[in-house]
Amino acid sequence: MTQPRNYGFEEEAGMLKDAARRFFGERLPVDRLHGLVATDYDPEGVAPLRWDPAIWDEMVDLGWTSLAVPEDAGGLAMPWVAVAGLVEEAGRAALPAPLLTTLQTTALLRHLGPSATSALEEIAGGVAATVVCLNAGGCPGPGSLRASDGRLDGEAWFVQDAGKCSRFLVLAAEEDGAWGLYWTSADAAGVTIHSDAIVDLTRDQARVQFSATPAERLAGDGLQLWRAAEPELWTLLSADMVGAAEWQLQTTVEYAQQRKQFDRPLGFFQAVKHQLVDVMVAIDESKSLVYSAACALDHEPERRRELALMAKASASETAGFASGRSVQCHGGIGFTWECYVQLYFKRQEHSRRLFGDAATHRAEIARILIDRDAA
Amino acid sequence: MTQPRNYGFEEEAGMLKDAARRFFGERLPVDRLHGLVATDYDPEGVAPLRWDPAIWDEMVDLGWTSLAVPEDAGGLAMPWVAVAGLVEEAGRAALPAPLLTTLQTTALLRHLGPSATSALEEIAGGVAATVVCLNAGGCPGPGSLRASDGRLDGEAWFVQDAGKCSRFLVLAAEEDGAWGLYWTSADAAGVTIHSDAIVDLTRDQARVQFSATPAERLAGDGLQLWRAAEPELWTLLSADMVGAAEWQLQTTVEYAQQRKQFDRPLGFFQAVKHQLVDVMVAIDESKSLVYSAACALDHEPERRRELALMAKASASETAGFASGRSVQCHGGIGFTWECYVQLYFKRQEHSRRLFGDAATHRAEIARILIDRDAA
Amino acid sequence: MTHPERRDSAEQAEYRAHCRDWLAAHHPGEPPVRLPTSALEIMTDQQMDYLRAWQGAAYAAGLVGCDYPEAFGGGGRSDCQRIANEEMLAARTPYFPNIIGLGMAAPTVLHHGSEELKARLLPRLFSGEDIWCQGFSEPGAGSDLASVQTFAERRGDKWVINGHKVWTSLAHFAEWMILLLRTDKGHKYEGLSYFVVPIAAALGRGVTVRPLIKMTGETGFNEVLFEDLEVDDSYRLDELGKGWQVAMTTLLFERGAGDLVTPRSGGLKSSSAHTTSARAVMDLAQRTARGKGLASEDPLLRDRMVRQAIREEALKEHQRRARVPALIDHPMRLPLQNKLLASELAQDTAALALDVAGPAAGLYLGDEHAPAGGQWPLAYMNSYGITIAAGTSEVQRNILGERVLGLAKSK
Amino acid sequence: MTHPERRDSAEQAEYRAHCRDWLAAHHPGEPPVRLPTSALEIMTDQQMDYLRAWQGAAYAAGLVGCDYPEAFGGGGRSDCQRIANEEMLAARTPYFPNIIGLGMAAPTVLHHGSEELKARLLPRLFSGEDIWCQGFSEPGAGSDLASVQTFAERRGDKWVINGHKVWTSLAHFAEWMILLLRTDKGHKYEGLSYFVVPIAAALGRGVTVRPLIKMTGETGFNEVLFEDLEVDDSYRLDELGKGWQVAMTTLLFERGAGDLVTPRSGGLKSSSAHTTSARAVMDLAQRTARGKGLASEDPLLRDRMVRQAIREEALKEHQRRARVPALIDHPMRLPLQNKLLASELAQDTAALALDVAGPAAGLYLGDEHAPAGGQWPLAYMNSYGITIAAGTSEVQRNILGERVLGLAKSK
Repeated sequence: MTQPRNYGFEEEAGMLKDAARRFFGERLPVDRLHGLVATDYDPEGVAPLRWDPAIWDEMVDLGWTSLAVPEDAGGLAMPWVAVAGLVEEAGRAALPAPLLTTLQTTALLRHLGPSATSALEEIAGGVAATVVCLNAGGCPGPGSLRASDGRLDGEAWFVQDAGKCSRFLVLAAEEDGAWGLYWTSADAAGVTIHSDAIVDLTRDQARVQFSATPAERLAGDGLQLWRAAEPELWTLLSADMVGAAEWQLQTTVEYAQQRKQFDRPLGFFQAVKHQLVDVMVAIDESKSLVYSAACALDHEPERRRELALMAKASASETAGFASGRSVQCHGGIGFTWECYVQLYFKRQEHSRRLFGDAATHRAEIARILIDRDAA
Repeated sequence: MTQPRNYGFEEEAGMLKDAARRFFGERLPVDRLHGLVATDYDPEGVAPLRWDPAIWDEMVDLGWTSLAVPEDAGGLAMPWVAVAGLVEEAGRAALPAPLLTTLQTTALLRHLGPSATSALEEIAGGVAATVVCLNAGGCPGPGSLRASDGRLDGEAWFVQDAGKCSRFLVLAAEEDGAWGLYWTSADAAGVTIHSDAIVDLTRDQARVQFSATPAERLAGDGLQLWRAAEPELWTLLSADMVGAAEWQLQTTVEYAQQRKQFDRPLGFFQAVKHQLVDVMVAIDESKSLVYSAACALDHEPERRRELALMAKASASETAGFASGRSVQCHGGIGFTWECYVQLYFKRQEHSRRLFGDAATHRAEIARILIDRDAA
Repeated sequence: MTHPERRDSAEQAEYRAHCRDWLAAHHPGEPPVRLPTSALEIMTDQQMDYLRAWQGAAYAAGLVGCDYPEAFGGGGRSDCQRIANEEMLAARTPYFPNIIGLGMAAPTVLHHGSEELKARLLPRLFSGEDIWCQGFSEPGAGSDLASVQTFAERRGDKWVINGHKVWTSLAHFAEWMILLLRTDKGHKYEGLSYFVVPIAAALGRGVTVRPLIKMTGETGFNEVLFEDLEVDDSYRLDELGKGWQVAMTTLLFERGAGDLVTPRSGGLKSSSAHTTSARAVMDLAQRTARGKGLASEDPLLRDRMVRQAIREEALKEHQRRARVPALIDHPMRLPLQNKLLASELAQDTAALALDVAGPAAGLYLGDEHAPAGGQWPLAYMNSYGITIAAGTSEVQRNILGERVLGLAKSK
Repeated sequence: MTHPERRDSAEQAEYRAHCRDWLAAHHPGEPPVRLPTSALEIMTDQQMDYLRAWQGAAYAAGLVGCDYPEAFGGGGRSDCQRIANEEMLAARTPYFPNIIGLGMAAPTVLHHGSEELKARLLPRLFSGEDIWCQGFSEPGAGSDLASVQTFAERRGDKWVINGHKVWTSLAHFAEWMILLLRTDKGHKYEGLSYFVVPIAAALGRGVTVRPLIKMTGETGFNEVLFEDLEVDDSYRLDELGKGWQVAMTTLLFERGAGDLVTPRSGGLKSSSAHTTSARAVMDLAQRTARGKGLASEDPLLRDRMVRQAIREEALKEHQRRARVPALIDHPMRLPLQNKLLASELAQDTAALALDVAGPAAGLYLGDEHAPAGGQWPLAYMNSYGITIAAGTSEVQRNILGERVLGLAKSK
């Protein structure tokens, strides 16, 4: 298959991205975000859930949960490049709401065929969902989570925005060594959500325990489906990191323009200027790869895994680099709680190690490019 | 055992180092070096041997080949820290003479006990020698070189300064799976020296072929002895790289002080200034490790391998980094044949991959520090 | 594989078909001599003759300068050079030798030259009959280009030029030079003017070209000395004192950030060509023993090779994204990164290849056992030419910080 | 293991024996509370009480300030503090809480204070009875320290101080502050003077201390506001208008480059202490699953851990080499690298630990499953305090480039 010259990023994708930037700019400017997630903090405690469900409801009203849902399940079936554009803006806003997890869940459900239609319809209708797939090592695969006779038992780790989502898509081992994907509710019987005390203030995360929890088995081989959906999960997460990194860059550039030392704006000094240029260069690398990967999801299945791995490996490095430089170039003020850069620093450090880190992903790219394993 | 507070770098070591710097400054200033090694060059040819044997003879007269030789073989038995100081100065001068190879050969011979006394006496008397130990992959170990009945057959690779040395210390496989070290002459029967066309202008290198060449078997297990002497080989080579890197730094700093662009000396610009500071920092890391390793050779056998690996891993990185920055910060002039930085650039690129590169050495350090393999 | 033809206009589709047909029938075949990595390093007449013939044939077939006006020897098309370039790359052609003419002189002459100059100079430039070189840098004017001291003194409608230019690639083959010089010593920027100068015709009579030897031991660029060279005022581009602005046009195109796509062929892979790419390093690693296995099995080298592949992929994708306005924040943000990224990528890729090659990395062009014939150490050393020439990496970062990010000027 | 006692003088050997004996009998034992990574982050009275008692005991035993003159509460020895420090480190003691007093205030007072001030201030500083803090940085004066605006107006033999200091670690425990301020608005450098100010006594009467919260969520430093605080002229150090020179003395000692060794205890390793070291990362890696094995088996992580171990070893060796004149080229070359190296090393080590920890790296102090109790993300964030405070890494590189390499000043 082929990739269109403009990534297939058409007018409606541009309108969506613009609308998202306006929406977040109005509803969640960074001072409001700081007030929302960074008040009454205890570094040794477990954070209470800090977000504004009303903003989420507005996003649902705008139809953003239905964007990636197929038409036959009541969705808009927008191309992934358009969805990536939206997620980039959500990352730029460091959005504390389950948009990314819901879109990722949608991506996984889309690999499941007709058995997922009713779950997708729920999402199109505005239900927030997240994937429940990782073991204590942060990988999909052998852990304590088991399914038997439509009941789930055991626990899963690192469940993103668990406290904000009402539906879980659960990867569980079955009795015959197979794996299944199960659709269940956060308030189903036997579900216990143990909130993690995480550094990131814009997300919540939990260990989720199941005890004879009823759940609907969806069609197909769970692990294989998970693997098939990884490129979408990685690409969307990377888009979030690219958007957040761009905020970090622009905010730090503004500071370097305004702050004077030695009677010069900070940006006069090449030590600062060149660091910021290097951040920009890193962001652009990741951004081009994100849209290339998203476009491959839409148009070039044979390279989707390779390109999504590249996007994620690049974005993970960019997220870490942009975060460090945003604090360093802000100097003392950047090290304070009141300065907004800390919010993005923590979100990026969280994102970059989710669903595999850069080195892990480069190792897999090596298998594709050097050993020529089928992607 | 213990390490002395001053590395055991006593007054006579300081006098030797000072004398060496003066000697090279007078007899081999860099313009003379350039005239010696960089005239009539054909990039597609094999270089003729370019050096000044008269300078080597003077070094022999100064007693430098006998420094590391034990007293019972007619040498001065100076500590390794003193020898490292001399080699650092030779590196700073990018010396095109077989001092390093002769000192390395001396180090290996010293592990051989009385059987090596006559070879060491030859070196103390001023004979230049080199080790002939590497296979086509650049490692000691299985290759085509074999010894049988006091005769050598086969070939060895990457023999340093082969054209300048009259004695070879050869590591050869023996018939029963054992390895032996053999002492022979460059002009012995059946020796053919195939000069390599190498980038470095301050060294020569060859593939050496033997055909029924008579050689003296020295006592001991060759591979084990080689391994025992590797710390000395690495440390001395690292001292050479540190000295060369210091020349690169100082020369580039002078250029950055003198050269003006935009009505400012180059060094005013942080992009240049901070690169040079980073080079200095890298050199100092390597230099402290070199003297620590040399001191361990003298005083702390249980850490000699670990510290020598650290010195070599660090110096290899420093050599590459200082070389790149020396050319880049010189700008266009640094890219020309007439500019002296090319001589050091090429020597450093050569040195840093000799006897194992930085990554290989870090992998071995990991086995010591993480797996706690005995060093 | 991606297929670039998707979304061609009708005119573009037809033109693409023409290119493809012509290339299928007229590929110049395997070169009779080893070619250097880039046209800037052409050293022998034999290399130049072969490459000039290729450029002439491609021009005659309409593949060179097709977006330029017909009046000046162009093809009068719009947004088609890109297509010719894509097809030539796909057909693995050799590169064009007149790289400075096509990439810098042609757009500068088009934007700033008189109608007469355009009509006279551009056709022979496109055909490769006239090779061009660039007279910008001087011993005292590198990063600080505006401090050039080469001086033209007015005598009637002539100018008398004295001065010293360096790093002039291809000067020994060049008929023409684009020349930045000073016509007023009182003003740094406003004192500069810009000429085109027929240097081949003046060799030995006011112009001396001397080869400079690179750190690699190769020649390839030159110094050019002007002693009382007389040049007609009609060879001036744009107004007197506007030399700096004209030079900015040249540099914009040099950085690949101009409004015309440079005619560019390439892609020839043969025993006589060398590519500095991640794929080439991977191939080397798969042929190189390391420890008990292959270098391609070493996890650290694999990680580094993939890093290079990622950077390459991103640089390629930048070309595409630069054309999607919704996905860029500043129009010059991607184009102005081109030179910095390409040059540092090449440098790091070559350095990695040397680490892959191990102790054999030091074997050079004349060594029968040198990996890849010694091309990797050559490529590594030459990479410093790229990170230094045409605005060092440090200058590129200043430009990006100032023009794109809006940070205060550092000088 | 290396044995530092080799080559002790007779006096030093005797003193070392004393330290060793005393420490064997008087180690303060396991702390009753979790201690932060450094004294600058002491948050509770309980922590402070425990640490102050330890410093007082060590002072009483002659282990603190032993190289200072006896007249000012010191031990009157020479080159012995180093030995006490070595022995305290070997005995794994907790650190001293009066870190700013010992490291910065004491040598500054010694070099620039009146005899009366020295006699009055130093003994209580050494014993820890008086904790000290540093009033240098302001909202508008960070890297450009000489632009401080806090102003002292003369009224007879008193000064009236108004201004705003920030990043003042330990201010909430401090009796005294070293204070850089302006006594003349007309001259940037010559308008500065330097005072010691009894801030605890003036709390609520001209001095307000407010905690600042760090990005980690912890407090630990403060802002201090002065409103018409009256201070006696006898609290001035050195002459009026010499504040910048006095501040340079303070900064020299802060960078570990002064002529007196700072009394320093440490080395305590317990469940309640956390070390940012390559060894600690290796230990973490050996406890952390990765793929089918352990993180400590991952070749890329191993390579990075060893890189950190190498940097650590070199930094340690710098202390030794700095004392061998034949092996250094410039007397300040190693001392002035200290702060830059230590801070960037700590940052990179903590970052590496997070990569070793993988997705669990995001679990923080309050999480029961957090690797090392969440100390690694804490250490990583706090590392930016170190690369920013007391001269950012960028400023450190300027200092090294200008003072050691002799390059032109960048500002």
